[in-house]
Amino acid sequence: MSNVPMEYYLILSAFMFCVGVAGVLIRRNAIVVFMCIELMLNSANLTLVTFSSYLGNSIGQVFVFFVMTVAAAEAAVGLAIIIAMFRNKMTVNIDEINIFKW
Amino acid sequence: MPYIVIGVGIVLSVIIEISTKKSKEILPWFSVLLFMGTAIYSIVNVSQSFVLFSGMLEVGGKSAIFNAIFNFSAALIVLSSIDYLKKYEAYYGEYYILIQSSVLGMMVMASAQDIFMVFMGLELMSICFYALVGINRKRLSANEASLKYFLLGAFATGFIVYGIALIYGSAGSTSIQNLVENFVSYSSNIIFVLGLLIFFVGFSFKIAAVPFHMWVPDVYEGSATTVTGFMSTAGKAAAFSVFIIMLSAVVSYNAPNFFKNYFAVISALSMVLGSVVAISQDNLKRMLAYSSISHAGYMVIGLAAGNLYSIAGIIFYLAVYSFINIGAFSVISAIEGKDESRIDIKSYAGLHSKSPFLAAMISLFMFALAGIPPLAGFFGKYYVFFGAIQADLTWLAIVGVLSSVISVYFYIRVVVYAYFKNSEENFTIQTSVGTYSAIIVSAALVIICGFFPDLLLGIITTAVK
Amino acid sequence: MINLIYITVLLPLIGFLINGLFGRKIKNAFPGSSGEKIIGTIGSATVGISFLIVVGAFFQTISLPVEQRSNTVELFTWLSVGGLNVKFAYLVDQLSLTMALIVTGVGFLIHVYSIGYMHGDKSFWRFFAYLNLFIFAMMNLILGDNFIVLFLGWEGVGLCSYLLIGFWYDRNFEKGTTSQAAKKAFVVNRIGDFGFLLGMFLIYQTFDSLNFTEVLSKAATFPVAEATFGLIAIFLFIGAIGKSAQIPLFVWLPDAMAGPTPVSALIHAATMVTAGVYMVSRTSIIFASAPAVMMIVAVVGLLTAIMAASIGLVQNDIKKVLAYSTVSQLGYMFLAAGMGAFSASIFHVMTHAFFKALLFLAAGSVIHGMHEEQNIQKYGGLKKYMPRTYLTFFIATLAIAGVPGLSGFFSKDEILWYSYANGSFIFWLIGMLTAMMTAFYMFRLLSLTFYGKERFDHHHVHPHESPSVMTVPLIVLAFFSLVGGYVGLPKVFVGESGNLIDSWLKPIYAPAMNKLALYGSHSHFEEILLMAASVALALSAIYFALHVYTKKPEIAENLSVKFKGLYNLLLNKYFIDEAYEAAVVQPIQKGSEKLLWKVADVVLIDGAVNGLAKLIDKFSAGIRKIQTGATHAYAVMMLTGIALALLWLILSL
Amino acid sequence: MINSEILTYLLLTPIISSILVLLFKNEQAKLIRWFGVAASLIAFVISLVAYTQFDQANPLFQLTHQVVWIKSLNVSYFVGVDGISMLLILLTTFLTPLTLLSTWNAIEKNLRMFTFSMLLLEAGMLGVFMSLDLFLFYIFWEAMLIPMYFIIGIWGGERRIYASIKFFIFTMFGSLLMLVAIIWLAVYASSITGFFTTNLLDLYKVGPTVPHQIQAWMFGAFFLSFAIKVPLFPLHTWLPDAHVEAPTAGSVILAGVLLKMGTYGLVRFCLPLFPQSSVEYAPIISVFAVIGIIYGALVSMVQTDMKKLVAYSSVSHLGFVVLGIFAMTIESVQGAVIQMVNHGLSTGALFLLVGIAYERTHRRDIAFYGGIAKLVPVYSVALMIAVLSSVGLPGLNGFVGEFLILLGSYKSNVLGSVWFTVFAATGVIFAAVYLLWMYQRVVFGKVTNHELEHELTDMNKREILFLAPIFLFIVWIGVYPSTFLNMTEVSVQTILQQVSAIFFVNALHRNWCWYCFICYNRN
Repeated sequence: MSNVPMEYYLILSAFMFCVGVAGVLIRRNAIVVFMCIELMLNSANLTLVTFSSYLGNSIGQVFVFFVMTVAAAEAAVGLAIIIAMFRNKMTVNIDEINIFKW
Repeated sequence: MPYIVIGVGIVLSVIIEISTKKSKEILPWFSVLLFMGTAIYSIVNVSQSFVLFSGMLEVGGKSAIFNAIFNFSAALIVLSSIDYLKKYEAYYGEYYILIQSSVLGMMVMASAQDIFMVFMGLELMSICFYALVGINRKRLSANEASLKYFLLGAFATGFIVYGIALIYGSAGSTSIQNLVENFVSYSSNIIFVLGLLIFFVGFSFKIAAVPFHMWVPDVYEGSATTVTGFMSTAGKAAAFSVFIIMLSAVVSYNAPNFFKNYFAVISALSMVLGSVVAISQDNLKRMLAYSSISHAGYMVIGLAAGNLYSIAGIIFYLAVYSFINIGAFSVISAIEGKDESRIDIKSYAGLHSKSPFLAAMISLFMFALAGIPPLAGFFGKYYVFFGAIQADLTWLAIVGVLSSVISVYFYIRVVVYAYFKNSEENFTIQTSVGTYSAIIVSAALVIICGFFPDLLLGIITTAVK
Repeated sequence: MINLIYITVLLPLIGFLINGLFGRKIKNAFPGSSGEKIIGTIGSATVGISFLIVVGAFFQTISLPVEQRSNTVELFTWLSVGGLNVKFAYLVDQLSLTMALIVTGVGFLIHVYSIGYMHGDKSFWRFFAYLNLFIFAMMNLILGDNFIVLFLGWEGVGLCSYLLIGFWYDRNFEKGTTSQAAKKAFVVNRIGDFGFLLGMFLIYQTFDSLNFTEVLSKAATFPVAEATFGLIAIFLFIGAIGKSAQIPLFVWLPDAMAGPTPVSALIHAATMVTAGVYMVSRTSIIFASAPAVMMIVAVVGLLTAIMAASIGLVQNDIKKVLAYSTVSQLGYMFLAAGMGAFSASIFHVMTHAFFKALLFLAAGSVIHGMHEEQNIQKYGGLKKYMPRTYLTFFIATLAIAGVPGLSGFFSKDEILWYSYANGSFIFWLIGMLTAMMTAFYMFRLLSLTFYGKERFDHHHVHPHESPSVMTVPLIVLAFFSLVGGYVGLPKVFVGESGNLIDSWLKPIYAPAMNKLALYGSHSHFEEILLMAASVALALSAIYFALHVYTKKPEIAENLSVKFKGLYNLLLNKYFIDEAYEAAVVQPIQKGSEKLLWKVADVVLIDGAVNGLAKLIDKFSAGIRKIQTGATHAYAVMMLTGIALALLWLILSL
Repeated sequence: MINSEILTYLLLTPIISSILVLLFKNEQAKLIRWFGVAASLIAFVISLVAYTQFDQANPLFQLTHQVVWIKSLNVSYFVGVDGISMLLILLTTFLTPLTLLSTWNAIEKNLRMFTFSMLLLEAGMLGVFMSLDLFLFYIFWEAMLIPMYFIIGIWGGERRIYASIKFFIFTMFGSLLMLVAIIWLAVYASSITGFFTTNLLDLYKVGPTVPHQIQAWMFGAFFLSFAIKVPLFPLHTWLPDAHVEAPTAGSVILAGVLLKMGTYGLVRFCLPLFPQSSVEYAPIISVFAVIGIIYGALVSMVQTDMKKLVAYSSVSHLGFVVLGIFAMTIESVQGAVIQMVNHGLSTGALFLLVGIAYERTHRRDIAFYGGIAKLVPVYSVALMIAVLSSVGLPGLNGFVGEFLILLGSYKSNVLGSVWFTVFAATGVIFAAVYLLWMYQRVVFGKVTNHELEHELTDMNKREILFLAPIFLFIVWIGVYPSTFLNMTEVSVQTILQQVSAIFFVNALHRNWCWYCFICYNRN
């Protein structure tokens, strides 16, 4: 791993992040959007691990665990919300969810 | 200490919820006691500052003030929730547990001395908020609000985490202490600045600053009124507490003034946009949402100015803004009918003949929000303007006063309806002990902080120094 | 008595307060005419006592050596700010005493007359209250020892004039109402006051005082530019023009005839309108220091005199004729003042007060006897119905026409002489022409009223003589019209000191005369020649008038048809009212309403204010649409914000 | 007696009694009315006591009372008076009981709240006049908007909502900019004295040292705020609306005292704090003042609504006051100060009288009336006196003020041209036109409208009672103004000295002379 320059990892994670962002912007299905957000988080995780490894301290890796935990909790709440939504409206297309505007 | 108390409180609440069917009657009062106790404890121990968890949390000082604000707001919100939730048909015991948890999250944020802790607190708070917003899962509006909030909030979280990653990578540490001490050397690193900016952007979302404000009107409108009140006060204060912690690094070391400009611009945008758009809102909750955007703008003036006065000013502003807004939302919740009716401004026509008390109170809060002296809202603005002028940001202060002229229009519009117009609908307003006591306490604080701002300010200034 | 002079001011005020506050109660408490008697007595007595005090002060002053004849009675400080120190103080000297005698004397007679004239009027008490208030203001005007007290009286008499013209506030007058006439009088006077005010400001700026004694002595000695004097004099003269109804501000006086006739006599003939002459005369030194302005004064006076006289030739309203005659006579007075003959102008003020007051009162008596009919074409042959009125009217007419031996002759002749001596032949000629016209229209008036056929409707009108409370004042005034002129006999006959009034007033004008020093050398022969010419011309005019209007009225008719244009021009007073209406009143009123109010205020200024509010409102309505409700849009917005922030960050590196 | 707590008592009286009013029930109308009148009378008595303790020969602020209020901002509760503020305080406490007395029949709805607002308003106005700390001043300045807003909005006429909002936002606009300037000054002061201060006495020393360019901005911010309140042309359009819609009591207080706060601010703050700028911009400001005089009069002339007419006349009259202040001669400023009182009395009386008629007929349009002299003689006389006082008839109060203002501005070196006075003096003519014309149309003529005959009744004893004191002062000031002029003379001199000290040093630091074409060359 040490012969791969750090920049490669960073660029990869930045790319992943951008893919996540793009997904959020483009996709209509709430679950897919949420998955894209998870992708963003994971790209951040990758960055953290990279730095942790190159800096040689463990804080970053510890933090990744926390992030993953939090993401799991978030997923739980988020999916619950999406389910509640689906029950009431029978759709998870976020374009159709717009009673509040202006 | 207060963290343990709240933590134990949460556990106890869960036990109560599980063990008894009467939990709905017990929990609110238990929460009020819990919050009040913690708030008072924090205020009393303002001057005792020490560090916990090997440099992760700081107790006392600024964080004590913030803890007091969070807990006090929570206490008032709980008071006014008791009867409201019945009306809102979401009378669940977990409501209180969620509030308690979110307060714990805020307290962690405000006391954090490490970016990790900031993140942990933020997520604890946010997740509770997502749930709170959608607490009435049968209602479509609540669903929509919580979904929007959740998706966008998580989106913002993504940025925050990425920002943290970059900061960590460039600084090699997540200790805020370390950031503060070595800020100058770090700030030459582009990745560090980039990370910090992304991190700030994420929090700009949380404080509802333009252009990261878009979720605010919808979420504020769609969630339960008391939850809106809570989010707009304690939630905003928590996000600001992070800014203030980070800011002591950014400003006190003569950083490149990029962040100063960043804050100045979003503050100007927020003030103007919030005030302008609020003018054309008829839904009171939505109007207050825009007002909350513009108030975020005023507070960000203090961040842009970044001197001791303005930081004290922001904290003062946050405290009084919490009282005012909780009061205002409590009044709204008192007037609101079943199925989220009567939150339109037209329902306030002739309010003074239906309930002189509520009419007087809503007017008081509106004048306070508009910043008319000698109510507390004025002093908040005064402080941040003061800081801005001291920091040579006079133009920002001028933008601020101009937008408050605009904002006066929609605030006094409520008074116009409450007092000057005649009633069109007939409905009776049920009196509620909890809500009314929350209103009275808020009103009293608004007036007291207006006439004797030194009471609160004295504490804040000592804490900031 | 001099020290008690303030009582002469206070007494009418007290009378005003009593009648004004309690008049209605008095009237109600005493039924019938006894209430009127009490009110009338209070009103007249206050003025009568004042008159006696003035007489006392007059004799006391006369007994003093010439140098000590000017005394000041101070009451209290009125305005004291910075360098300005104005006291409520009265100046008792030859000039103010002369005026005070006229005002209180004639005023008293008119008060008495009014008891009869106003008999039965529902607002009898109000009338006397106003009259007393007028005397109070007038006394302040003439006795004030500084410009501000003078101005107090100046405006005060304007107010009383306003109140009295509009006394019968529910009556119509010509095309409008009495109250419109009243307002016109006040406003036109105010235009004059505007000039007066500016004059005062300039005086204060130049001399640092507004006190007569100080200002006038400084004016005589200070090295002040002639232009400054000229400006002051012009400003003051504008004030005088307004008050004394000269061109171009004379238009209010004919309309002022809407008031009760005693008012016309007192205010609009004898006293108030001469205030301008008094003021010019008081500030003679300032005028004398500005010769160009003196010439303006003279020309304005002369033009006014002839213009008003020409209008008077054809008017049919008895009071209108007298009104234009007043304007014309006032013109004479300014002519005199402009010629430097200040004492002659004051002399004419005095004689004019006698005969013109008499004319008005007598006319009032006629109107009274003819049931409020004022058109002279509907009179005729009244001589036998009202003999006393006729006789007194006749004497006054002789006096004003300049028949030798009567008061008017002496004063008018003195003025004409000075207009020749200090001016030029043209001045004299025009003055003479005016005098001829005066004689003509006065005798036209006399003939149409008292001689010839009875043209009134016998069924409805029963002419009768007025009660003695009215005729006695007429007789007294007739006496003074007869003999009043003998205080000012021509110097050519009686020598330098024989002209009593001139030598009495001389010390007042001494500084002015020193500056002027323009007595040319004219022989006595010239003076007598001109005098004879004027007498001859006047007499011929009288003859012509009598002939035409008693014997051959058709001549007048033919003339009016022949010179139709001229006749209409004169009848309609040169259309000056209409011109003012079209050139000044309408543009201001319409402009204010259509332009200033409805456009500038409502559309421009308020429109800008409300427009700004509307703009923000529109802006708000537009910008809120950004909030589409779509979660995507929110995310895009956020990302845009981030992108811009990053871009900015990169650019700023 | 330099230090005294009497002003604090004076301030507290209406505040405490306004709270006490809330203890009554709305049904106890009579009690509330009497309570309101009694409370404001007590305030009047206290202000008279303060007057007896006041030494008019002393140029310093007197009866001061200072208590530290907000330590961190170095703000203190600091009140005190000089002659000018003493006079205006007396005017305030004098007018308030009279206006309360005038509302006997006019206000039925929610009387408790009305009395509450009026008393609070009184407290606010008193606070403005006695504050010696800019921060405190600002608080009172803003705070009194709220009760006035309610008075217009609740008890006003048809368009009351529009008028009240316009009033509120318009006036707030100016004052918020002033707030920025106040803060700026406080911050600037710290760079000179080493500590933040909003203490007026300290700032009097600091203000003139503000650099020229910035001083202009500071001056502008203060001036704008005051000019809106005055209101100076062209910032006046809130006034007619507010006046027309406000209930009589509101109009009286608005015209009588509230507008004076603007002119008071000019004298108390603009002139001494920013002398260079004041001198420099005096001609421009005076141009607007003069335009206001003429414009207000002309527009007033063509109004059909009596209240609007009086409202526009205020624009004209207050133009005189502003002109007097910026002419900066002792005569003109003294005249301006006395004219503030005069305008309060005569316009107050006019509004009261219009209100009396309105109470009976519920009409304010001039055309509706006509010939009422016959029906209501006492009323007609009272209206006449008020009109004449407003017209500026010598012997009544209006003359004294206008005359001194014009006299002083004529010789003013600061203005540098007599044309200001010449044009301003035409206002004297127009005043006669619009007021007498109104009077003529309302009072004189035949009674054409027979509704009037049964609706209009003459003034009753209570109405005479509250008008008589005003007329007493109208005559008093007209005949013996020394009582009032002496009170303010020393204070005005002090302020002018502060200005002239600068004025002579800088000797007309003006880099423009746009009015040259009308320059009148003196000597």
